[in-house]
Amino acid sequence: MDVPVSYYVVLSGIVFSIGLVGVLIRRNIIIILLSVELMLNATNINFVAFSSYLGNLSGQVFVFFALTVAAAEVAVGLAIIIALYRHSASINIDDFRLLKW
Amino acid sequence: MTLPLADLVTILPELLIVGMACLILVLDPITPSGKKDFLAWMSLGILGVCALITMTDFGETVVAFGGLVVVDSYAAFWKMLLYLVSGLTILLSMSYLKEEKIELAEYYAFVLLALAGMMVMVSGTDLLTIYLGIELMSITLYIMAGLKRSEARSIEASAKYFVLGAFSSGILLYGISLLFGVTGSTRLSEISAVVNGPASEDPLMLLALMLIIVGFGFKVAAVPFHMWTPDVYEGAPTSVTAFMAVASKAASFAAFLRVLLEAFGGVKPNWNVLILALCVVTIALGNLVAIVQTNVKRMLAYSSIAHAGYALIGIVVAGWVGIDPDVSSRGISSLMLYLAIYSFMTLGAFAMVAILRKGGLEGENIEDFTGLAKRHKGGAFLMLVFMISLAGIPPTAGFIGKFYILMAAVNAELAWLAIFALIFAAISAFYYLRIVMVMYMRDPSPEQEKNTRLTLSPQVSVVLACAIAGVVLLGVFPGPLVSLTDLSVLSISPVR
Amino acid sequence: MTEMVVPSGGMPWLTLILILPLLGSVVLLLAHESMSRQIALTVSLLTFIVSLPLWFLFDNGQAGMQFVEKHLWIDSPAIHYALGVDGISMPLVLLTTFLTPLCILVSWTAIQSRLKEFFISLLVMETATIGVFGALDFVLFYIFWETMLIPMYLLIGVWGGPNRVYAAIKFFLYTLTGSILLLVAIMVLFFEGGRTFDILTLTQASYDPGLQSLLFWAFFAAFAVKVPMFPFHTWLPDAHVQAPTAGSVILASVLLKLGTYGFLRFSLPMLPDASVTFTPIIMTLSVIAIIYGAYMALAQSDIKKLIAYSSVSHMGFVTLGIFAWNAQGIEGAVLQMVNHGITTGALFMCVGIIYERTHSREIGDNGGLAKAMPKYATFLVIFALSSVGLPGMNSFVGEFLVLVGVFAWDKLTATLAALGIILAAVYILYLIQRIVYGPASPKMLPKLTDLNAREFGMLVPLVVLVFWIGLYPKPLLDVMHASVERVVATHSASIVVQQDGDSSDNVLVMSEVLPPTVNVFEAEVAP
Amino acid sequence: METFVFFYFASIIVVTAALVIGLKNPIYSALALLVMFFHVAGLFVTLHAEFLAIIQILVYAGAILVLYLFVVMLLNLKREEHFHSQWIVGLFLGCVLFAEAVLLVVKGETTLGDNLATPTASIELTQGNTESIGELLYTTYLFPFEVASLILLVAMVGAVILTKKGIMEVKG
Amino acid sequence: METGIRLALTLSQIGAVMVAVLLTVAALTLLERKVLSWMQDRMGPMEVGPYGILQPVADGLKLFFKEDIIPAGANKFMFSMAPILALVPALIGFAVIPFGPDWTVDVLGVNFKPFVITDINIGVLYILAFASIGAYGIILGGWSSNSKYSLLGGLRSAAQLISYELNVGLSIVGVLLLSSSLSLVTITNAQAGGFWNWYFFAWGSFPQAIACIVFIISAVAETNRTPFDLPEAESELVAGFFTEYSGMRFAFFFLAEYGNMILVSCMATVLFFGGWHAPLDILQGPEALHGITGIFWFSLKVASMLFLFFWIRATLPRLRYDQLMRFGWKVLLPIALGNIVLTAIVEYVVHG
Repeated sequence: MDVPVSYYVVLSGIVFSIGLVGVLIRRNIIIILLSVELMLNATNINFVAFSSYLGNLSGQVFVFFALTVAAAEVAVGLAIIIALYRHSASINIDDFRLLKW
Repeated sequence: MTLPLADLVTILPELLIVGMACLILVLDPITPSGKKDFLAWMSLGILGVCALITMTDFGETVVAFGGLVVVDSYAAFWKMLLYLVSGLTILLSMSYLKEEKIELAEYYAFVLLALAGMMVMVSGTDLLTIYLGIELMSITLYIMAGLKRSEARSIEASAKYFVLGAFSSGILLYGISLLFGVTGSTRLSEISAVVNGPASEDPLMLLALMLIIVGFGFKVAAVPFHMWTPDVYEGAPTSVTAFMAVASKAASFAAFLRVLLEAFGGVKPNWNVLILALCVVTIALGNLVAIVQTNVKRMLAYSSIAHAGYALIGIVVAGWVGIDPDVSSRGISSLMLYLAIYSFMTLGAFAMVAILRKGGLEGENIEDFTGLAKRHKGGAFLMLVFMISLAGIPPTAGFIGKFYILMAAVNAELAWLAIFALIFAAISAFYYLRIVMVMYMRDPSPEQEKNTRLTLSPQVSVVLACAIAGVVLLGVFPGPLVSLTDLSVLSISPVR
Repeated sequence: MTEMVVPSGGMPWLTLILILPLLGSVVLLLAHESMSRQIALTVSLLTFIVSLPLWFLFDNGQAGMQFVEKHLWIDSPAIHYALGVDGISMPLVLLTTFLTPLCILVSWTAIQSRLKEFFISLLVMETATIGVFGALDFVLFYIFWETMLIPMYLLIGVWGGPNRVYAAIKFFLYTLTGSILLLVAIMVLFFEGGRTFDILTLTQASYDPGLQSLLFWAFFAAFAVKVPMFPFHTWLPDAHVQAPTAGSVILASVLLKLGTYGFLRFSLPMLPDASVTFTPIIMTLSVIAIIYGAYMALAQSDIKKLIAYSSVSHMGFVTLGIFAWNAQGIEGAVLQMVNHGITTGALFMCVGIIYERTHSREIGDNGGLAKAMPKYATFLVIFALSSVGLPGMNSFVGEFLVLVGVFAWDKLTATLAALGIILAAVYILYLIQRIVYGPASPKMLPKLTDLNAREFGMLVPLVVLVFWIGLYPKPLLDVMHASVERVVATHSASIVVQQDGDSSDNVLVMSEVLPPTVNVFEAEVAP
Repeated sequence: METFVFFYFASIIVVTAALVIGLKNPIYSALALLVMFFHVAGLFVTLHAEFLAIIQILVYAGAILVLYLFVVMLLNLKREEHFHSQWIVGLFLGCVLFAEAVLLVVKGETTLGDNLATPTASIELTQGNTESIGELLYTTYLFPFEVASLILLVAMVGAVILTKKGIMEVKG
Repeated sequence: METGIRLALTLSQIGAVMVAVLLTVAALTLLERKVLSWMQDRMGPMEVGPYGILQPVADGLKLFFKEDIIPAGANKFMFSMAPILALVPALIGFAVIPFGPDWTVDVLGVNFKPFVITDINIGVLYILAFASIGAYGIILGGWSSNSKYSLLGGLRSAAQLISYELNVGLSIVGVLLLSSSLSLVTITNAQAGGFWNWYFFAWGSFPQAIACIVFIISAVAETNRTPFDLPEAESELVAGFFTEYSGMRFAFFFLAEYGNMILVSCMATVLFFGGWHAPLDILQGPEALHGITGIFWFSLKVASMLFLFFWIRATLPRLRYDQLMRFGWKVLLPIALGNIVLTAIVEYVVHG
């Protein structure tokens, strides 16, 4: 393994930052959720890289669970979005006026 | 491969609760629609059984599943609290759901599943279990927040809760991943060993710590990670709001404290100032913004933010360096006490908001409370007591909570923090009293006068009775609860 | 030095006094609304009767606490349900139990709405005040101290005048904010004074001077707001004006005493060094309060407001006496607390009576009462003169003692304070002139009916007290003497310490001019 | 060679990630994410995590993202014209965080990896990765596994309740 | 050098499989019509070549020369990407299918397995993963055409794929439990020795017949074949997601569908019917000939599967959309789950 683990950390850091920025600057809920997925993927990269370098499988197990959770989250999230859309025909978070953001 | 029977016995309460949740889901379709209450009663029964089982957990420490979960007094304390809160929530919901026309039996299953998540959180000793517990709880709550599907507000609340919840989970998870890289484990004890030793100055570890704090900051709604709270509390069905405000907060605090102390107990200087800053900002902002609210649920949301700030004092004390271990554990026990008391009063306040809904009023604007004392003396009086208690004025339990947590602060030589907290407690009295003011000092409009009917179902009466009993009795005889918190305090890893 | 305490013997008198009003409010809660007045009156009278043994069984020779009851309430940290009274607090407890029935009587017809809640508030209020006076555990003290706020808030806010909400909130926030530092101070004391909340133990512990100063100001914040001392008095006129009569009476007669009681019970004995150091400041503020209060009273056209400002002035005397810190000053102060409770309470009742008839508190609206209501006018004049401090009446004794004490401390201060008495004469007599002897306004005249039996009956005991204390104060002074001595003793000790430390700029040496044990009153005034 | 492969995957991952948040059309964003998922999976393969690589594709690309696309199309979303007004804050925060992450690692003060087992144990990783993970899941991690199943249960029931038409009317 | 040889060998192997698959597809287009017509008692294509044998060539030429139309308002990039996204996953799955015995040949110092392109230890997951990617082609094709029929077709297809993919995955789990491996090679080898060892019969443990039926039904749905061909239902959606496609792009979708059909047939063969193993050892021939007999038996089984597909198409009417969903979730899913539970229990009892 001639790629130092720190490369992976930097990579995941970049992806995580991009995801974070995405959550903050986008207004479309779908894109915000995609950005969250970016963040989760950054996490996964971290876990797998560390797991591989430390020779410790529990990191990979963690990723497995994170994936499961991500799937569940998406299912619920999209259900919410659909329900929301039925009410307001918009998924732009700035359009939610009933509650102050 | 054999089933780890001993381990399964350890998590018997969790199993029972999950089993009950599944049973509800199965029984729901074959239960006639008028008989859904039966399912709620069954859930309550299970909670009672679990409480009996958990009661035996006090005083012993059983590690199960290879150190992924532990059943100790600390966990037992929180579990008892959570059973109570969940039970009261179920009782409160039984008539509220009918009123709101969202009478779904799944609701009770959700309460139980969220409870299971919280139980996993409080007894998890591995970041993996804690994370999964958080997610189980959060996902359930996202759904519950949106259960009043016919109302756009509820769905919006759900969406906001979801977006920020997922975001915060992502941050938390990233922190965990970095920590895993530094320490090679997600087990709290193993993390602690590395963090105390070779990695105590590791910048990556600090980054991970920061991210974990931010992640939990969202869950306990500490400023500046609170922005979801008011919207979600306002939009969600009131019974769900009560559940969220009380149970999820308690569980998050429990897990937060355990992570900080058991994993990062050796590097207290690295996080106590951060928590202190959070605590100060949370108390200040929560109370100040609450003043301008016109919606009771929003106001209570900000009040709950502020209360999270007070509770954070407990963590600050627990993490303060240069004090006796004894003093640190005072911080923990006072936090536990505070949250237990907070549960009663907040639940009571939300229960009142929920039953006001019944008079045909929305019951959410402060104006809707106008002249309540004339329309419904008992209700007004209960609300009065809850408000006084939230403001921390004796002889209610709210005072006892504040007293102990501030005692801990003073004991840790953080008297200035106690003064600060009290100043804001005085400010908070202003908005709590406003509710008292409109209830007692304004006359109801003729229209409101007509709506004197506050049909209290027996179940809600029980909830209110429990809440008021908690608020008053704990205010007058806090002794047993205090001893219980002292007994179930988390054993702290040695301070370096 | 171990504290001498006298246990309560067979009967837990203090607990009984404390619990009766509470039980009464529970009964009220369950009873029918129309019976509220009778129940409340019965309960309060019963409480008064039960409190009488305090007076008769009191051992005047004892300086320490009597009727002490102590039970562990919370184990960690140890908080006790500890009650007890000494010569300072016993008269105040009696004052409270005495005035509560009168308050109920005065509200008999004045309060028409939500009777139940009104009387419950009043009775809870009584419990809380007695608790404050009787508590021997600091936490217990604080709990009663704060508990009081709620019923008072409701009394003002629900049954008060047009601007009641504003007044109620102002009252509440002022006093609550004041108490914040008190709570922290209590906690600090716990850790510094040997991990106990026991007031007697804490009193005997000695604290670092720097800490003492901090604690002193913390106490000051709480007590000065309650008294109220000069810059913190602004809530008082509002609260008094807006409160219903019974509220005003309780407020003036009992609530204000809590602040001065706090100074006397905590600031002086616990923090003697700091108290000595900051005495000049307190003295200055007191004198300002006396003169300013009187001056403001002069300018008022609202009778209640006038009396409210006079309260500020009178309470200035009390703080003055306390911080003069010699037997005369403190005895005068305690006596003056009782006097002010009686006199001002009575004046507020009088205002309430006239307000019930004319629905106006304006001086201009209430002229010529002497002709229309002769009995009423008589009472009013008696109380007014008592307030002025006419010899032979109660206030004279108190004010005189205070002045003697202050004179021993500083002549100029005493002179300025005496000026306050003159001003009091001016505004009170001016008031009397306008409302008793002036021409009656024709439109009010038909409403002016003289006192009925109930009103007559409730004013008589007050008159009796006015003259009794005015003419024969010895029993009362005897009761408080031993306890006062003890407070003074801590002072002398502190002076010695301070002089040992540095005697350079200590103005307090003068207090030794008069040996603290001389009872000036007996020597010069007693008939 | 491995470095080259890493940089290939890394650069594509970064570019596509940036595209996800930069593109205005949600569908393009989703597709960029799809490409990213594949490259992340590729990265996993180079790290001897074949099982996770394939799970990544199966779950993320095959299920999650399809659902996203499904919803995007179902709702027939229009492109978004403006970013959120707090974009400066967001961008700033992101840059700071990113700089922090890079600095931390590049400065090399971190004890990453030297704390624990030397990579000898990676033998366990290279062979029978799937079996080992399965073994772990059903023994050591049995408890979390069950919790995860509950999460899925909740998500399933919840999604149905939130979206199924007529559910309230029937029961209410 | 070694890498070069390996690369060359693998590439040629891939080429061979591709050609085989494409030829099969070509044959299938004809065979399907022939089988259908035979079942409907008619002739089928007869004009081009003897017995219409050159019909596929003619069709291919027609498609190749047809005008490539991109509808106005369509998203051009997506529109052209979609067919490729559909086709690639269909073909990529063949990489892990063992067409013959698990031999290792030494070619110029490089170990080489002639009958399987790559034997990765998660072959089953690999196929599932890429099968699920196929949905993108359809869903994007439907969306990018800017036509409501296409969009609806695409959405239906996506929903259908996701739903039935679950059943495919779950039906396989029983086999995985029996073989305790995810590698298709290992799974095949575990079924050697006679047809009773095939997992369809699974002598000595729990037979996977039910699982196999679930698998086949789900596979039919996965490939959008009748009676589950709603995404492209001509009468309802005017050919669904590829309404707007023509020419080569249409051909790609077409190829993808048939490629998928072959792939699932291969999978069924490998998972439930012993792969390249003959029903009886005698029929397998001597060891050295296993390569040839293996391919023979494999092809025979795949062909039977494909025939089954045609048969079903000829026999059953199309389901309604809600019936389709209900069938997937409420019938197949519980059956598949039950199968897993039973298999696990039996396996636990039998083998501890």
